Amino acid sequence: MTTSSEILSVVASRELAGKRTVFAGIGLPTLAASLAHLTVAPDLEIVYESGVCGAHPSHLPETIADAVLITGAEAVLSMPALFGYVLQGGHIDVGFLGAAQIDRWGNLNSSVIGDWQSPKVRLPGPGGAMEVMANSREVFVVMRRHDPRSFVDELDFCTSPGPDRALADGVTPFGLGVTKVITELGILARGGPGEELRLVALHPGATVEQARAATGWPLKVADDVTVIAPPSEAELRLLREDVDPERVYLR
Amino acid sequence: MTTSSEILSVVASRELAGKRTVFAGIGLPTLAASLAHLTVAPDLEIVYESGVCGAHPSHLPETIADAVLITGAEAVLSMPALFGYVLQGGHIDVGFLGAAQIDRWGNLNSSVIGDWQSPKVRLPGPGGAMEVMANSREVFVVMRRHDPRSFVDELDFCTSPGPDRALADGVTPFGLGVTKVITELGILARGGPGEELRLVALHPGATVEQARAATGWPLKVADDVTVIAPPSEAELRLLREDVDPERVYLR
Amino acid sequence: MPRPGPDKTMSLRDAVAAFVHDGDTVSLEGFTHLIPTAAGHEIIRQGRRDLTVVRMTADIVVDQMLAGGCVRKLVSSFVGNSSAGSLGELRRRIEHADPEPLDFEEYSHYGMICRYLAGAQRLPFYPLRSYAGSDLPRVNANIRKVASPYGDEQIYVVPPLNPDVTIIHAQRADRAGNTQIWGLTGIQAEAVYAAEKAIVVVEEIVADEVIRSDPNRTVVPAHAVDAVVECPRGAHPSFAQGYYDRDNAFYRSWSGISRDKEKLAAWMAEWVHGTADHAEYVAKLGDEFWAGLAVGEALSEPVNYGRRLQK
Amino acid sequence: MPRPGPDKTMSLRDAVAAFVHDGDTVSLEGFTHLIPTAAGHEIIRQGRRDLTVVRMTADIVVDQMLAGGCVRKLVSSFVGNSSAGSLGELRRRIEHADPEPLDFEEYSHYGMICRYLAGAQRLPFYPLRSYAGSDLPRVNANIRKVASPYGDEQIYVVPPLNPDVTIIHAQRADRAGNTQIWGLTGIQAEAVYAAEKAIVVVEEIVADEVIRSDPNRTVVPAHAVDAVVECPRGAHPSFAQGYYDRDNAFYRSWSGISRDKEKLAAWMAEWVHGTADHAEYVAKLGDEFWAGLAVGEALSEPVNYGRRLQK
Repeated sequence: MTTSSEILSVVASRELAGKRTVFAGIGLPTLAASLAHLTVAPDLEIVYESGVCGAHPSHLPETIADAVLITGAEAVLSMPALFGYVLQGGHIDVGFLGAAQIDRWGNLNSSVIGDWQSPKVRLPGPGGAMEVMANSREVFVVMRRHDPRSFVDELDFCTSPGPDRALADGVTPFGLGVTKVITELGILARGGPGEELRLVALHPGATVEQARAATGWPLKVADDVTVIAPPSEAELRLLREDVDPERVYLR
Repeated sequence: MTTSSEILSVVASRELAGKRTVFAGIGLPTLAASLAHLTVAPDLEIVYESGVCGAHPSHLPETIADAVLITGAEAVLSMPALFGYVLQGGHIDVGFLGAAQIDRWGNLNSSVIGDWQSPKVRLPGPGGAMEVMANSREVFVVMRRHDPRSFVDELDFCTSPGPDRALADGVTPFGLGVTKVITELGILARGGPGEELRLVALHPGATVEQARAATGWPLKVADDVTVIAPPSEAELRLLREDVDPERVYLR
Repeated sequence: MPRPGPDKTMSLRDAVAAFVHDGDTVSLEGFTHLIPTAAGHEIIRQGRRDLTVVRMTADIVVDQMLAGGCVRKLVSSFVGNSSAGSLGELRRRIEHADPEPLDFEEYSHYGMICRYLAGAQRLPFYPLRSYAGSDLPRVNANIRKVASPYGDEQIYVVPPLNPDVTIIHAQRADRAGNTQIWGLTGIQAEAVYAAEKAIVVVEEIVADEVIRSDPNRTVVPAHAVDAVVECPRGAHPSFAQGYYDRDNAFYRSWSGISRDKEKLAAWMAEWVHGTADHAEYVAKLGDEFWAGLAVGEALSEPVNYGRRLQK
Repeated sequence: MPRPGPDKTMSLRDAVAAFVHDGDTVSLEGFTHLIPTAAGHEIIRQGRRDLTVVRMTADIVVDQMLAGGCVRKLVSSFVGNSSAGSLGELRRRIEHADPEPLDFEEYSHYGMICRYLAGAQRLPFYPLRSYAGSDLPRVNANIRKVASPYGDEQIYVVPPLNPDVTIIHAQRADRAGNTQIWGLTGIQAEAVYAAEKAIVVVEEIVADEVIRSDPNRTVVPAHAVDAVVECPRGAHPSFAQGYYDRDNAFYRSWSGISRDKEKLAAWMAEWVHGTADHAEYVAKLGDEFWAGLAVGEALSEPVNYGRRLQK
């Protein structure tokens, strides 16, 4: 029995083929990047928001700053160097982000549900997500839940804007913004500024109608929606035995 | 027989009474600061342009980056930290500078003799002198030679401007600029912006007329020009036995 | 030549009493690693009021300072209990003005970093490639735009941050304040240089020779430090690389504690107001507890700084 | 989890051939310490032309590259032979256009630092509190002013510097390019991050485990490095902390050598063109010479990075 975490990790890992640097938080992004390192992207380096480059952890890390990421790492950078030179400097190929809400242009909200001044729910806020969005060549979003509360017609608040909003604000963006959104139903994708997210692939058994119903805007659909190949035995074995043998994140 | 280097070092050291941090190059400024540390400014810290703080050198350093300044130091900073946080951040009480030319407002030229585009003599240029001038609370200048070629009516080129020129350029300066100029004849001083350098003290035997003749502008003279007390036996003993026993700079 | 610097060692109680005043802007930094929790608790014990607390990742220690009634305003780029859940008191303050409103100034991480960089470098502003198209500048008037003089490009800027006092936790320092940190060094140096006054809380005060054997390890030089406080395990529940590990169980428990006002009050009464100082807090946790966070050895290989051989 | 990074080791000859092209902007940094002299000599041997050389302290290696006919333009904040005298070729070029003019762009040290900071951070400009009232902005149109959006303050700014290639010298690196420097670290990290390509020349390539025993010592991570070159004593006549001391006698002799065109040509013929590579240059100096620059031992005390004990 393959779990949803396993499927999301495997599908995300395949999208990292040929990439060199990935900015990843803990959880599914780390699993995806670690698996990609063993499969489609042997030279992949994971850069953590805490400043760790080239980690060789003895245990699966519980946070982006876990002590096991530091011991035996190749480099640990200060925050000004990590955010200024590595991230804003343009050294990140793929940034992984999550969010409470995403819209059709790949703009993200992680600040509030409701009005910012008197929110219904106060969320953690930007952290470094705004910088990951503005400065990575492209951004992958992993959203476990695919429903109209998360895939919204209009964000309650735009925390981390994609390149379309940057352009409208008079600033030429560096990267493409969100190019892939990997969900429990399939994959939404876009090429970059000016393009809406479109449904390009479905997990076996999922339908275009399900995806449309789960999305809060009129979802565009590619002419050739492909079916995502289920995780192979080799991928699952690596994920289960080498990447997360304790099943810390493979819930 | 007391040498001119000894006299200048001792006189400069006395001016450091009560100061906490000094930005000093190698040579007379180091001697003056080291002597002050043993006499009038026990808590004085010398910060070197190379990034060394709290040096405890085994030998008298030959450059501001000498290996003996690093081994056993309390801290070594990167250039952005040294120039950005320590110097521009406002942590330096006194900066020591030299120059090829100085004018009555304490503006300095260390770039060229003649025209910048086709100079008669190309000098080393600003280095960090401009930053020392702009960001120290006050600046002491030690000029061995007191003559009209160095003390000029008008600079050939202003490399490191004092606060008067900064104000005229629309920028409010942080420090006082040059407050003391210590020469072979005596001490010129000024309180800060708006004030010209005035002769305030003479070495024993030197005269106001000598100082006027050696200065390329009509030199103002204080009402009460004092006579500088010659180096005491205690000062000379410390300088010769503890600070520079090999007489590297006490030529 | 120079003699050892002045002795700046103080107790945490005296340092907080001397350098943290009602109404001050207090920066507490440490990104997951070396969070100055003991200092936060001492500020609560001394009953400071109306503070503006500045902290990139406002997490448990900020929720505790809010619960302690110390905070009028928060300046931050992330308000959450790491990935382990919510901050109950913070959410009550923001979502329900309960027991009173919280003035909140929100930035991104790099926005905060740039504010410290501007503060440390005495700059009127610092440019960064964030914020274009974000709703944040709409709710934070401090985030502005500047036109580049080298083309028609525009870029957002943030103003300097100059706290009245910055407090950091570190592994070790000498008595004069030369402070060494390894593992994640975060924004600590900039936060200290940006501040009027700085308190460094350390796991241990060491001999001058230890510091001076490795000057590149000194992240904060003595001239930027006003008080040095020895306070072992002062970063709990966060960790100190090479000294003790993170107390992940406590992080996970905090959502449950802070969600319930009475539980939270009871926790504060027992662990903060009910302990005279951090030593009592540490002792109350007990030896067995600390054994569970103990770490093994992974020593750095020494490097040679060299020694002049000639005369 | 991650495997060792890709092997980027090359000979100095191959690295210069691959990454330094005629007409390029080449940054060579190292502030008195770790000056990449061997790389400068190899550029001369390979006959590169029309380079824009960027170096904060343009000293002997720049004078040699000028004498080698490699340089069309110089960007610098200090043009002198340390405190030991003048650069003869540089002065002939600037004072007499002999044998040809030198395009010279002058900054202050912090102006250069800020140009690297802007380049590394992909900023359109970087503000600094220098230049107000100086004559430099009059002769360097790149130094401009910006108005602060937080008041009526004005501040000078400099534009980013993004060299085609940056070359630095360091004590050690692993084969992937994780580079460790101790003693003066200068502007090396920023100069590398600002560049399109980066060559790191090191005293020794070491095992991954050596680097990984002390990740805070890594000043330049592998992802910013394109070539790693092992070249012992490649910083002579400057020094490498803990490896060899500065050759002060050579610095003092340079004014005399470079003042006289024939003497300088003879020196270049013998020591640069007359040696096949830096190994030959080192051998030609001889064992006795190197013994005179040898340094003794002053080891850093190790720190504990810690190791998780639980499962």
